[in-house]
Amino acid sequence: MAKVKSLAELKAMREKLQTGLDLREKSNDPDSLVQIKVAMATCGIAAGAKQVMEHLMEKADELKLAVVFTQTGCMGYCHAEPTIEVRVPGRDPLVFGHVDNKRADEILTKYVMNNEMVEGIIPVNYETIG
Amino acid sequence: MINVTIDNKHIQVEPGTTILKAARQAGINIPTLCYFELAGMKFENKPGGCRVCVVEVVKDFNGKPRRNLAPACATDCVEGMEVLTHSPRVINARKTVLELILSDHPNDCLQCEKSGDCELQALAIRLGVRDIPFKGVQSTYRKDSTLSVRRDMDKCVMCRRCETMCNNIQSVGALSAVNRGFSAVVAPAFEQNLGDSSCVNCGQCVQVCPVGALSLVDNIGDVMAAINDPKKTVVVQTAPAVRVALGEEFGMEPGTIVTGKMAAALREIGFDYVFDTDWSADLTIMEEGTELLGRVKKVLNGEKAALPLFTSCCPGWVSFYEKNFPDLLDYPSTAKSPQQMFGAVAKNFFAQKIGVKREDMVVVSIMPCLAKKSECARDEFKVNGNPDVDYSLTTRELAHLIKQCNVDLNNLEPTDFDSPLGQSTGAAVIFGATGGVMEAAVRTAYEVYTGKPLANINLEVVRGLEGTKEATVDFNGLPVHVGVCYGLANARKMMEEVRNGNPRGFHFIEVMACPGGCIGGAGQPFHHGNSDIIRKRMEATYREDAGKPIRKSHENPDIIAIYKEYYGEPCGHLSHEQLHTHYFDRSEHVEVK
Amino acid sequence: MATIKLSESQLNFIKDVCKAHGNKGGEVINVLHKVQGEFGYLPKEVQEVVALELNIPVSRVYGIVSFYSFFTMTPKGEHPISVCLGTACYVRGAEKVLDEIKRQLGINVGDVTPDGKFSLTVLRCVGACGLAPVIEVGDKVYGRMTPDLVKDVIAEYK
Amino acid sequence: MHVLCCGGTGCHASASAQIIENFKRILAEKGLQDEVQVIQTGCFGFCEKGPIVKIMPDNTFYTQVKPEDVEKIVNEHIIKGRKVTDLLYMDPENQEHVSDSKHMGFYRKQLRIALRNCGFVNPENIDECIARGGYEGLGKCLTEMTPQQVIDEVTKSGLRGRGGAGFPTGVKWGLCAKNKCDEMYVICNADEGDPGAFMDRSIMEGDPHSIVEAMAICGYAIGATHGLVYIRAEYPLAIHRLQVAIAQAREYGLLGEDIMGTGFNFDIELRYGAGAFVCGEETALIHSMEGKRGEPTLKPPFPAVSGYMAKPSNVNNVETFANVPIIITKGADWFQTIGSEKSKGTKVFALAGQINNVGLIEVPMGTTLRDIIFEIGGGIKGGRQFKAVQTGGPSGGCLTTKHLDTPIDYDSLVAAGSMMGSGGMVVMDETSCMVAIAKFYLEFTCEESCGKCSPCRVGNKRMLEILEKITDGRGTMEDLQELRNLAAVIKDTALCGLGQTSPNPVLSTLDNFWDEYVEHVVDKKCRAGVCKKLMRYEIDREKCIGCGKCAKNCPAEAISKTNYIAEGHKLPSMEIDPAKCIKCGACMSGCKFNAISVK
Repeated sequence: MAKVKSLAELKAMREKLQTGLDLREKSNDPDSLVQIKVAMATCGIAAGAKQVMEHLMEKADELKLAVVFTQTGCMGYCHAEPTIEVRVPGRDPLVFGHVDNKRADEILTKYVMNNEMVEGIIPVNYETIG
Repeated sequence: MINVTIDNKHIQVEPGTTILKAARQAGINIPTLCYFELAGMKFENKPGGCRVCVVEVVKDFNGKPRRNLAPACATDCVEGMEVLTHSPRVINARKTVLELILSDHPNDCLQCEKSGDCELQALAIRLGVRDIPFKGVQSTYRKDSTLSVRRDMDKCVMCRRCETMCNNIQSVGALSAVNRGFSAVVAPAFEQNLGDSSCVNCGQCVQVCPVGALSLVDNIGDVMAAINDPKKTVVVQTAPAVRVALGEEFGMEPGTIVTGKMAAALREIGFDYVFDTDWSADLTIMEEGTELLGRVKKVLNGEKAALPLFTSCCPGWVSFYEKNFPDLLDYPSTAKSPQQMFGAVAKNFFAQKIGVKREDMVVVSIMPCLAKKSECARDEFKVNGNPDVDYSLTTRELAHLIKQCNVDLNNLEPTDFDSPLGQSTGAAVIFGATGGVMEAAVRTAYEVYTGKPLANINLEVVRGLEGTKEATVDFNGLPVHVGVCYGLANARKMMEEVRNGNPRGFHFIEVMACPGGCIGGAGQPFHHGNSDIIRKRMEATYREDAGKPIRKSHENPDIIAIYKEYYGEPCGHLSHEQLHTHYFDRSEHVEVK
Repeated sequence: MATIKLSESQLNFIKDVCKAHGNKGGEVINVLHKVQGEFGYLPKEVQEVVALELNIPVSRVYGIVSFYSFFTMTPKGEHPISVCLGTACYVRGAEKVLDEIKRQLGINVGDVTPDGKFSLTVLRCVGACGLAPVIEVGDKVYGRMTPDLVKDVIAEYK
Repeated sequence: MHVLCCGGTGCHASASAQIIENFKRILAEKGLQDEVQVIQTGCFGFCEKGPIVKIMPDNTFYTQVKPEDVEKIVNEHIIKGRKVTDLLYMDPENQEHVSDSKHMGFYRKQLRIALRNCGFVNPENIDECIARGGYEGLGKCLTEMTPQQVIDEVTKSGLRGRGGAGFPTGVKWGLCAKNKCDEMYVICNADEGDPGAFMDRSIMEGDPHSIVEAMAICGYAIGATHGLVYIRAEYPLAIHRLQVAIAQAREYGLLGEDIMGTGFNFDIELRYGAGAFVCGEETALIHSMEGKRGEPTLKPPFPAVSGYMAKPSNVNNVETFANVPIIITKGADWFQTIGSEKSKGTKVFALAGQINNVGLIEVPMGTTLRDIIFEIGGGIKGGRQFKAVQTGGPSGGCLTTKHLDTPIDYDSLVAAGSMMGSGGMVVMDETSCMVAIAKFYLEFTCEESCGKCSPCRVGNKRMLEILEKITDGRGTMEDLQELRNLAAVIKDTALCGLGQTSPNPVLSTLDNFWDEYVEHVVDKKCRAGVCKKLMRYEIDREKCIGCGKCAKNCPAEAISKTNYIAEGHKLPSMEIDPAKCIKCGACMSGCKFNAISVK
C-alpha cells in the first residue's frame, strides 16, 4: 500500500472507496452483493456472534448466496446480542437481534431470498452523523 | 514577591513558597504529620497524604474560594491568595482526619518507645482529641526486627517518610509502599523480614518515623544485666557524635557538649571502665592513613592497587557496598571501624593487661547509630563466638539508661575518661561530622607522607552539610584528590563513578550513611526534621576539636604507646590480625535450578 | 540475601522480556504483564529476577504487583473462573451467582480447588454489561448467568 | 407489505401481543395472510407513545395503537391505502400529524457523533474508515490550519472532557501547548474502570481509527510527536483492534514520519493498565505508565506542565478524542448547535441494570433521564417500578424519580448530587436496596483506594463499616449523622478526585432515600429484601406438607419438624430456626408448595 501523500489524495481515495461501498449497498441490481455486518464487540462475541457468523457463512454457501460478511463494532443493542445488520441491495438496511442459528437461517432463506420479514428486527432508533 | 493573606495577616513571600512556609513566616504554625523536611539537606517528603495540614483557601488565583481544603505543605501561594488555617471547617476536618488516623492506630502510648517523642501523640494533644468516634477494624501486621530496627506496622500512619528516606536519600530500596487502600503499608518486598531485604540497618527510617512504627532494638536490659553480673568486667566506649547530642535529651540546647558529664554518668551507672571510641578513632586514622599511603605509593610505583580508598567506619555503608558493589570489594579500607577496633583492643590488649578473661569482659559501645548494633554482631568480629563488642547502645538508649539510674546529668561534675583507652585528639572528635574522617586522615597522612607539619590543619573545604564535596590537597607536589559524601544515594553515585573508571581521579573518599554524618545518626535524639539541630551538633564537634590540645591522631601519646607496646606499626602483622577485616559478597544471586 | 531458583528456560524467558524492554525500570509494568502472561502468576522468584534485570529494588516490584489487582502471586486453576461484580452485574444478581459457584466448588474467592482445576476470582466489569450478570471461565465469557446455570457451566470443564 | 409491531417490553406490557394477534386474525379473515406479513420487532425507543405499529414499505408510523384499532388499520390503510390519521404521531410543536418516522426529528432521541462509525465500519479495515471520512480531519488540520487554529476550533466547539469532570478540552490543549518542550505527549486515557461502563471499550472496538486520528490532531495542536494509549489489560479485543488500526495507519502514512507529506511526525504506543480504578485519575495514570504504583499526586503541577516523564502531557479520554475529528471536519459552529447551553455535543451512556434495552446510547447533552430510561431504554425490566438511576459510577450518585425530568449535562448532574462521570448509567428498580447500593460502591472505593491519603484510606473504610452496621441491623440514628460528617470531611480533604467523590453514592442515597436508611436503622427492615441479616425466612405451617425437602436442602441444619399437622396433611409441618438460618434461600427455592416466604 502506497502512503497517503496529501489531503487531496486522501479525499480522492475516500471518493473511490465510497463509490465502491455504495455500489455494493445501493445498487438495484438484484445480483449484486448482500452485505451482512456482525456486531463483534466484546458483548457480541460473548453472546455468540462469532459462532453465528460462521454459521451464516456456511449457510450462505450452502444456499449459493453471494454475501459479503464483515465484522463491525457495537451497534448499541447490548440487550439483543448477537446483532447483525443485513443490507440487501435495493432495500433499507435492517438490524436483527438475538440471532441464533435458527434465526440466522430464517434471515437468509426468508428475508434475503424472499423479502419476507422475520422476527427479531430491531428498529434503528438513532441518527448518525456521517 | 507575592502578597498573601493568612488568617488576616498580610505577608509577602517568594514565589514558590508553600502556604505552610508562608504561614510560618507570619508566625502561624500549621500542624503537619506526613510532611518532613531537612532544610538545606535535600530531603523533603511531602506526599500530601495525611491531610492534617489542610487549610481553607477563601480566595484562590481566580478570586474565588477553592472547592476543597488544600494541604498547606504542598500548595504554593499565589498572588492575592487568602487562607484560613483555623476556620470551623478546617478545625472539624483536621480533627476528623486525625481521629480517623487514630482509629487505625493501637494508641498504646504508655508502652510505646516513641511516647513523649511521638508526633501523632503531640497532634492529639494539640487538637484536644478526647474520644475516637470511629470504631472499626485496625490494621495488624506481623512484627519484625533486624538486629537494629524493629517494625510494628500496626502503628504506621502511611506518612511515607521511611520510604522516601530508604529510596530517595539512601537508594537502599528495602522499603516500598505495598498493597493498597486500607491494607496499604510500607514494607520490604513480599512483606518478608526486613533482615532478608536489601536493608543495611542505617536506621534512618527510624529517625524519621513520626510514630513508633519503626523503632530501635533496645539493649538496655542486656547492658544492665552485664553491669549487675559480678563476674563481668564491663567496659564502655562512647562515639564522637554522642557527646554533642546527648544533652538534648536532658533539655540542653542542641550543640551542648557534655563529654565530661557523660563520662561521669557512665561511671554512676556502674561501668567498670569508661573509655572513648575517640581513642580508637585515632587508631583508625593510623591504620587507614597508612593503608591509603600504601596504595598511593603502589600506584605511583606503577603497581596495581585499588584507588580510591573508601572509608569503612560506617557500618551502614559497609553493608551497602557488600550488597550492591560486590565487584568493588577491594576498594574500601580494610581497617575496622573505630567501634570494632576498640572492641578488638579491649578484648585482646586490655583484657590481657588487666588480667581478665575475654569471656568475662563485656564491651559496650554508646553510638549515635543503629547499624552499629548489627555490626558488632557480625561473625568476623567474634572470637569463638564471643564478640569484640557485646552490646551497642544508642545515644537515646543511654539517655534512658541515665534516667533509669536516677543520674542527674545536668548537675553532674564532669570527669575524664579512663586510661589507657580514653585519651583522644581533635582529629578523632570530628569523626562525628561528615568530612571529619577525611580531614583527620589528611592531617596525619600529609605529615606522614611529606614529613612536614601541615600548615593549616583546618580542612574547611570538606566541612559543611553539602551532600557531596571534593577537594584536592597538595601533598608536597602530589595532588591528592579526595571526596566526601553522606547519604547512600550520593555514595551510590560515587561508587558507580568509580566502577566506570574513576574519571575524576579520586584517591580517597569518605562515606557516611546518615545525613550530616554520625551527628545525624539514627541513634541520636530525634531531630524531627529540624536540620538546625544537626548543624549545631556539627558546630559543637568542630568547637570540641578546636579546643583540644592535640589535634592530630599520630600525635596521640596513647596511640604512640600502644604501637610501641603492642602493635608494632600501623598495618603491621598484629594490627592486620586484630584491626583489619575483610568483606563479603552479600548481593542477591540468581541460581538456575 | 536470598538465592533465587528458577529453571534455565524460565530465567531466560524473563531475561529476554526485560531485554526487549531495554532493561529499563520504567518498563516494569509492561514486563510484568508479559511475564505473568507466560507463567500465569508472579511468584517471588520471578519478581526478584525482574528486579535484578531492570536494576530496581525488588520492593518496588512487589509494591507494584501488590498494588494492581491484575497481577497475582498465586497460581490460578486450570480453568480460572472470574465473576464480574461490576454494578450492572451486581444489580442483576451477580452475588447470587458467585455464592452458587462458591458452593459448587467449595472454595472462596482467591482460592483454587484442591484438584487444581478451578480457581475463583472476582473482577470489576468486563464491559459486557448488556449480558449481565457475566462470568468468565478462562477466556470464555458466559452472559445472562443465573445460579441454576452454574452447574452446567462448571460441568463443561469437568 | 409488512406490519411491524413493537414487541419491546414496554409495548408488550401495553398489549402488543393482542395487537399482533388481532392483525393476524383479521388479515386471515380477509385472506391477506400471504400478502401482508406481521412481524414483532424490538423496541422502537418511543415507549411513551407505545404500542407502535409501523407499516412497510411506506414507513407509516402509528402510535398508541389499541387492539381494537387493528381492524381500522387493516381496512383503511392496508386495503384502501388510506392512512388512519388519528393514530398518526402528532408533532407537539405544530400539532400536525406526521406519518413517516423519517420525518419525526423528535422521535430520534439519539444522535451518534462519538459512535458515528461504531456498527457501521469494519474496525479492522482502514478503507471503510476512510470511506466514511476518516483522517480527513487530520488532513485538514495539517494542510489548512495552524496548531493554534486547531486549538481555537476545539475550544470554540465547547467540547468538554468526557471522562468525568468536564474540563474544556480546547482550554486543556491550549494550556499544554503553552509549555513548548522538546518532548511532549498526547495520552489517551482508556482505563475505563467504572463498573458498569463500557463506552470507551465500544468505541475502541468499533472505531479505533477515530482515536488514532484524534490523537494525531491533538499532537499537531500541542506540538507533540508521541502518543500513548493507557488501556485496560482486561480489554483484549480493544487492544487488538487498536493495534491493528495503528499498524494500518502507519502503513498508509497516516501515522509515523511525514504524515500526508506535511512533515508532521506522530506515532502511538500502547501502555497497559493493570487493574486499578484510581489510574483513571490523570496523575495516577501517568505514574502507572512510568512503571510506578498508580498513586495520584497533587496538582499543580498539572500534566500540562509536568506529565509523563516530567514532560508536558495532555490527557483526554477515549470518548473526548472520538469527538475531535468530526469537530474539525464539520466545524465548531455545527458542534455548538448540539447539546445544552454549557455542555455541547452528545454524551455516550452505557445503559445497564434493570432496564429493558440495555445498551450503548448516545444522546445530545440536555436530554432528560426520562427520555433515556423510558424511551430509549424501554423502561424497567419486568414491568417493575423505577427506583433510582446511578450515574457517574463510584464517583456519582443515585438519582430518583424527582430527577427524571432534569435535562442532563455536567452541571445539572453535579447540582443534583451526582456527576457525569464517564457515562455509566445503571438503572435500578424496587429490588435494589439503596443502602446496599451505597455499600456496594463504597466497597468498590475501599478496594480501589490507593491508600495514600488518610481520609480515603481510613475514612472510607469507616464509612463502609458504618454501612455494614446498618445493613446488619445494628445501625443507630447517630451512625447516620456520623456518615454525613465523614462524607463531608472526605469530600473536603481527600487528595484526588477518586477520594473527593467517593462519598457521593452515600450522600446522594442519604439525600434521596433517607426513609430507606431510617427503615434499616429504626425498623430493622430492608424493603427490597436485599440485606440478608434483616431478612427472615418463614414456613407457612398451613401450606407445608412436611415433605422435608427444605430440611435436606438447608446447609445450616436450621430446619426441623414441628408437632403441628395442618388440616388435610399427613405429616407435621417444618419450621426454621432463625438463629441458625444463614438466609441462603435454598429452602425457598426448593419448596414446591410455596410454603416458604421471606419477610
